[in-house]
Amino acid sequence: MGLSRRTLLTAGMAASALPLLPAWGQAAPQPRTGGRIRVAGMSSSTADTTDPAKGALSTDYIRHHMLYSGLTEYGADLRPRLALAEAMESSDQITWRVKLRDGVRFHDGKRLNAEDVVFSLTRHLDPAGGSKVRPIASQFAEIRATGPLDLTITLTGPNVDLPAMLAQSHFLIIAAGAQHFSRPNGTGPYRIKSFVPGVSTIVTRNDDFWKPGKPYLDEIELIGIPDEVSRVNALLSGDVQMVIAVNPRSIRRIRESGTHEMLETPSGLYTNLIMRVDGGITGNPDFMLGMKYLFDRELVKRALFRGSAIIANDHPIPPFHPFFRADLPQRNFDLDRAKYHFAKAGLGASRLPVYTSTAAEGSVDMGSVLQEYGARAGLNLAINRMPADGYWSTHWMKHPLSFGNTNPRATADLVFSQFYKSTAAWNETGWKNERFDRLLLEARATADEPLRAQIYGEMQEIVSNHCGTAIPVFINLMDGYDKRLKGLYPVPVGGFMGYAFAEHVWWEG
Amino acid sequence: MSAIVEKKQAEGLASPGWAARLPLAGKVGLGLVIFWIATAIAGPWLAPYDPGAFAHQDVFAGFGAAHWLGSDYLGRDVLSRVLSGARYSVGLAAAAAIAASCTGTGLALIAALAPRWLDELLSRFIDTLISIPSKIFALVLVAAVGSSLLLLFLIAAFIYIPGAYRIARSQAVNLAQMDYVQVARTRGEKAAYIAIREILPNMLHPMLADFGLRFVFIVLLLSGLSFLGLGVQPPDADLGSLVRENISGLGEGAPAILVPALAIATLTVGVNLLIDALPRRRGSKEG
Amino acid sequence: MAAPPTSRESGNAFLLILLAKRVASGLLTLFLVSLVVFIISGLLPGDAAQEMLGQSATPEAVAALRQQMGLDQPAAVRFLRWLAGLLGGDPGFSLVANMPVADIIASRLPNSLILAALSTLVAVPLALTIGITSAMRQGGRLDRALNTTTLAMVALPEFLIATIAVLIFAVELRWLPSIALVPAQGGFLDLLRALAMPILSLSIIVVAQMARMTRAAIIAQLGLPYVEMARLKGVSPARLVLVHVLPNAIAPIVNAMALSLSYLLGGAVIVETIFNYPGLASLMVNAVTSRDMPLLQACAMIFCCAYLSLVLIADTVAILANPRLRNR
Amino acid sequence: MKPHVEVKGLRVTAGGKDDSAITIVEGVDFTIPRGGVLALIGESGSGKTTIALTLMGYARSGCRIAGGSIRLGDTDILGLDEPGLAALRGDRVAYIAQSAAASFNPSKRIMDQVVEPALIHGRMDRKTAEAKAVSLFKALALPQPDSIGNRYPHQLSGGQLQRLMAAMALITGPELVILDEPTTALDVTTQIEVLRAFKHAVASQGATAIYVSHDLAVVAQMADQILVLNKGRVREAGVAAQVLQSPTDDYTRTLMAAARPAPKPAPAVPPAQAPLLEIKGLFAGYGKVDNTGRPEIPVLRDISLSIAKGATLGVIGESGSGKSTLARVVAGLIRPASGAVNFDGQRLPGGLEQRSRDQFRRIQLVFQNADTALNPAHSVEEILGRPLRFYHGLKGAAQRKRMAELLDLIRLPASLAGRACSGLSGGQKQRINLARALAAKPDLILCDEVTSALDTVVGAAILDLLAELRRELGLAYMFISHDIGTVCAICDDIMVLYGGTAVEIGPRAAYQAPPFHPYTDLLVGSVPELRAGWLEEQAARPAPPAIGPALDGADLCRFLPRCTARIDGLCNQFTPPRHHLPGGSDILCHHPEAVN
Repeated sequence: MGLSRRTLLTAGMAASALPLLPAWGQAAPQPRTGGRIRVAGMSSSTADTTDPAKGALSTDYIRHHMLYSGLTEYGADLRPRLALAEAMESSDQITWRVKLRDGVRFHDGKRLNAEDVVFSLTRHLDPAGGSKVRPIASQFAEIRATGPLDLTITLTGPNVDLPAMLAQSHFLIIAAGAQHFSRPNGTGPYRIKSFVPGVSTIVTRNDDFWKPGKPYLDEIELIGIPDEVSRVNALLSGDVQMVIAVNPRSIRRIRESGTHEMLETPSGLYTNLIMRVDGGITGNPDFMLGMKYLFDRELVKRALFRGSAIIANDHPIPPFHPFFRADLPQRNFDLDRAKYHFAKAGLGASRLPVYTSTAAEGSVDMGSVLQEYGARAGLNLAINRMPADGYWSTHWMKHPLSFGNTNPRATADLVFSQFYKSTAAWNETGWKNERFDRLLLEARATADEPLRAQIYGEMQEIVSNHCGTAIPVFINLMDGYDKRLKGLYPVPVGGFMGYAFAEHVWWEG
Repeated sequence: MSAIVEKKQAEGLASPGWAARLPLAGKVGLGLVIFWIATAIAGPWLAPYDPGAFAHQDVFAGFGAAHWLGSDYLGRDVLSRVLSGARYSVGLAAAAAIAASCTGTGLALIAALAPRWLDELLSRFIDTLISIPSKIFALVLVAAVGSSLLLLFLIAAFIYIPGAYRIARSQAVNLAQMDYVQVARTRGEKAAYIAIREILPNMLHPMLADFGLRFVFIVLLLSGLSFLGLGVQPPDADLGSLVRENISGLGEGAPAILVPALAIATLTVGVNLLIDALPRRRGSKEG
Repeated sequence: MAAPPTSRESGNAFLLILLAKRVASGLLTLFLVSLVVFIISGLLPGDAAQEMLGQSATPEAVAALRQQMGLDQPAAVRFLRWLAGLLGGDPGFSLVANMPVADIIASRLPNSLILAALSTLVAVPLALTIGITSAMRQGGRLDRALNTTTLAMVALPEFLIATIAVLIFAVELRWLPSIALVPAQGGFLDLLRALAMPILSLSIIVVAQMARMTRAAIIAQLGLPYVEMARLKGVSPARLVLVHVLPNAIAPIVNAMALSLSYLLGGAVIVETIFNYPGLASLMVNAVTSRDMPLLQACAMIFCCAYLSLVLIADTVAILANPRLRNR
Repeated sequence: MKPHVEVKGLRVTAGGKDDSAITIVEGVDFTIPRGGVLALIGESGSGKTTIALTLMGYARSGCRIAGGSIRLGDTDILGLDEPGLAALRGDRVAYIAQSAAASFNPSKRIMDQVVEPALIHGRMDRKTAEAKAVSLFKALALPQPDSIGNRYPHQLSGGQLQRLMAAMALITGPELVILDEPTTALDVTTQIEVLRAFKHAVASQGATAIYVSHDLAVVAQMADQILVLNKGRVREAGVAAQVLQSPTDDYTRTLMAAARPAPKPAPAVPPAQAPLLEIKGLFAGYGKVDNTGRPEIPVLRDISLSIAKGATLGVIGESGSGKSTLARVVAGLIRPASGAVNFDGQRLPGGLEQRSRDQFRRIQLVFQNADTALNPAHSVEEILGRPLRFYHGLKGAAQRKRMAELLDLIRLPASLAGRACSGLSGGQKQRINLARALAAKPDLILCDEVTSALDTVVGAAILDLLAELRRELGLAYMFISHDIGTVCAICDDIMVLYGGTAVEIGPRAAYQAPPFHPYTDLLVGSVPELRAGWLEEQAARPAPPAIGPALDGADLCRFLPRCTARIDGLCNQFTPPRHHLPGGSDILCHHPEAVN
């Protein structure tokens, strides 16, 4: 069983484009049950939540994947697999029929039914609900239960990527009518034991989890260690068994320890320079190109990320992505061309402020790189490092030149429609490209793989050449872990196996 | 016997060659201070590389011929960065410390001579400021108004005014009771004259000693701010930020972190050794 | 002017009056603090709603959330409402964590207090010993050595000190945990072990200043006639300092300690961050970044109270140590 | 039999071991037989205290005993190591410091401090020690000997503390007692008691004693041998009587002369002059003022006086009598609670704020202690220059010229102008202090104990200076002092303050012979005379006669509790009236014909 014939078919193609990675289930030796581990996420604050809709930070996603399951989930190949949904199919990509797995139970023993799913999905539409994915959820025209285990999701327009979209942690399924989440009640692999916002989350094995034999661990404690150095030290001193978001500069130490390893996940995560079209000279196409040529991508990869990154081509689709356009010529560091374009743009000696922040990973140093080479190209940049605190609300996209940071999106459609569609809330550069917008809708409507690949290919070209976004590299996600922790493999949507490691790993110690 | 002691004191700072009479510790301190001031001024010109330049292929390189103090976490030249970073730790911190001490002293003098209610009000307000944790205060301020050099200076100064005020006030209140102040009052002097000519000169030394510690604290605050992701704007960095940004090199004992740390230590210790050794000027005692 | 000798009662009365005065002016200070905090936090960009939605903040979503959080009312109204609540003994409701501020505080305050208390237990005796020793050896080698070391210690960034400690004791020797995981249950010793390094780091930070103050205070006394008199009675150096000088030097010492110790609560941000210790300081930083005003206010209040009461204790000790004031 | 204490070729230096060290005591030899009392006499800087301390093997910081030998009994003191000395100090040799108030630990109970020597030297256990202490308290005629030990220093008077210190010194039964100016800080009326107590106590212990003092009269009562010191060298040594009656050394003679200042001829004051300063019914003090114009804590009660242009009024009284407060009220530092202060016919505003610069100029206040009255941060030039500029707008050359004149006026070399005053000697400072007042060209100078902090010789010189200035400039003084001798020497009229009331006021002549007010009588009778045996002659004063309870509320005689002439039913019932005595003075007493 799997996805319905047509979509299953679509899912079959282009599997060749995958990095050589095992899919779950095939994970090598026999898992063993039992054991307790402690893992460290990147953040912890009183804003920590057990409400999937409000998940804001990676630590939240991890927590939610421990407690809840979704209709679908991601595999190593970035393609959606069925989870709570037993079948999910659509002929027109607008009306989707979903059949739920039978006999799934919530932690409180209640049986999963269509009502739960309807509730879980529709609540994102309430403006006051504080849902993080309301913009995406706005595609839901209607969600209706058609039987105890059957429902239909009607979209406002065609979207072939709905299954992938629903695999995000925000759309994880909660029990109908759940209001406050002090005692979270999900169908996930682990039950809550204790949850103290900003301190720790402890979960214990859910014995009647719907995946046979899983999960393996007795107990997991999830804590947040915001300070990277402390995080790595905690790993090396054996206080935690796995840490997320390791700084590339710490890899050497971790490997040298002999007892620890790195889980390196190539991903679509990127930090980009944003040039606003309405920012005066930054709106000038030549200026944009000049900046793009000014990026010494090799240096950024080497110096900033110690090689743990993939050179990008100023568009948001990473090379390992099924729809990556390989024949698009790679743009490289070229001071002369930069100068040429700047000259054409009529660049003055005036000082251009660039807004960076630790909030956008690596942006401060990228800024320094640009400033350094800019000086040689007669470009006078001033780096403004803003406090991470309040950066997104006050600086991001608000200045002619600022840095943004975009987390991996599961599908080309998600990243394009959220950041590049002219009407998108976070159309960072504020550009407007009719052709691009039209192609976006076309791609959604077509289920035909090669055609979609072609469409997305053209969109990548348009962004790379005409959009004011300079994307030097895709940053690999680096997790450090104790070698006794088994069953890990990269899932490109996020660290910790796309945040969903909990149900897959086991402990041999 | 106290006659000689007094003589020494009387000459004090005024006479030339006081440096020569400093105790060894004082000389060492003076040396360090001069060295760092010189570095702060000449540093940017002495720097072999542009502090922002990615001059080295490898990061956290050790001591070497091309790069005496190795390279930092981005492969930039540590020597150059320290040389140009000194400016901020010395200049900014000193300026802020001076501003704090002066303002604090000024307020203290006002409080000491002003009517009770004003004194009370001032003291309450100062208490208010002290009781808000300085780093968090700084965090809020920076978050609220951004972080330019001027602003860092203002914030640092602002945060350390209360401390200076407390010390200065206790000093001023005692001095205000001295006979010579009474004499000045019966001469019909205005409060301003009394504050500046009669009281102030006699609080100088304690305030200097206090200034030394304040300076240390401000250097610390700057590095603390850099820990919270604030502080001097890149690619420049004050010594504290240098330590911070290279902290991950600590495991491998990279010069990139050892050198700035050492720099901070020598700078702050130097300042205080010097101040501790400065000749005091007291009223003479009975023999 | 010789104070007329009077009974002990009037002394206590004097103490009580002082206490009363202090409490009164303390309340004033508290109000000022809340006002200051409110004003500067008003300058902060964005608000709780915006921060909650973060990157995904679309105007109408923010507006809706604001409305739901009651952030749409004018600032003054919110402040007064909060103040009224506080007077009613209710520190308010955290918009972000959406639980009562009191509960959040209750979960963190004990941690901070424990850490501060233990650090005090380490730091104060240490500071006294250092201060007294160098005062007795005034100008000597040992004195200078101690002086320089304490200075250097206070000069080094605390995150450096803490990190070095972690590398040595946790990563290399594996003696102590690198992060302070407060054991839910388990005895005092486990607690000590968990907190050993935060305590160490914090103590190092505060010891220097207290030691310097102690030294200064004692040296100031050593010049006085009664000390010479004691010497001429044949009193031993140790007895001289401990029995004769210390009681008279205690006032400035405790005062300096009050200031340093108030740092142990609010100043511990960095130490708390590095050792991932759930204390109040990091909570307050949190409140700032998430724009959680009620929480921010509550933290500020607590730190202010702590500071005020420490100073009050210091003054009380000073009074008790000085018979002149004690039975005034 | 060999002497009990033997000092040979004693040499003490200051400032380092090398030749940069300067000698402060040189070649001092003396011996004391067991039980004898040797007096060390000299001015400050004469090294008398330094010598005394060497007998405990002690040299103050910065100094060291560089040579000579000191023998106590069979012990070579300079041969002892630190523990050895510690064992000696407070046990075999005891020290009684000049200022008991400062020499007691303010934060410890008297008893703990008194018995401490006995305990740390393991002489006796605490119980016996305390018993011994109490018996000593009795012997030293201390009030409530059984409970006084529980008091703290600040709760006791100077005289009591001085005696308690003696108890502390004697508790171990030391063989040598060193008394370092033990009565200098006391009022004369108390001094006599203390001297008596000391003499008796020391004698009864059969201890040898060294008595350090600058006051020959006092020494005359205590010592049987005298050593006159000057600049660290012995000027004259000998039996007390001989040194006092026929001094061979002229330095000794100057000391003797200075000890009893001769009356200074007063300039002929033109009669019936309108008073310069006139005070009527003045009340002053602290705390809030009630409707009758009395402050909560009154310091001055119903004071009335007047000083004519060029005249001098002496104000005498013991510490706490309010004499300094009087000066401060006139200077404007303390607001009067009620009563009028008129200056040159017009009323003086109470506070500083309302006074005109000219009023400030015409009244100048000179403090007792030049060390605290001169700002250590200023040079002589700055100190004198300020009033010149401030009052007379003198700058540059004119200022320098005037400054030279001033320095000349106070008999100091003009070269001093550049010096910082912390470098000057006590006498020089006091002259600068005076010059600063003169710089204002005042009409009235308020002199608050200007000679008390100085050595007798220096003090005498200052007195001469004041008298001369008065003649030359026609100044008027309000001269405040505790020493009746000094006051008589310079003043035309004298007011005796007791407890804030003027118990007697009259012309100088009236104080030459009785009748006096009972307190004046006590005061005059307490000044020791410069001859041995005077102390013995003064029969211990009888205890005041028993009287009934004082009528509270009534404004009774302040001297009542100490008065030996008090009359039951009168003094403790009614406010004392003012009488005019034939001698010419007015007294505040119930006795129509006061005591003699």
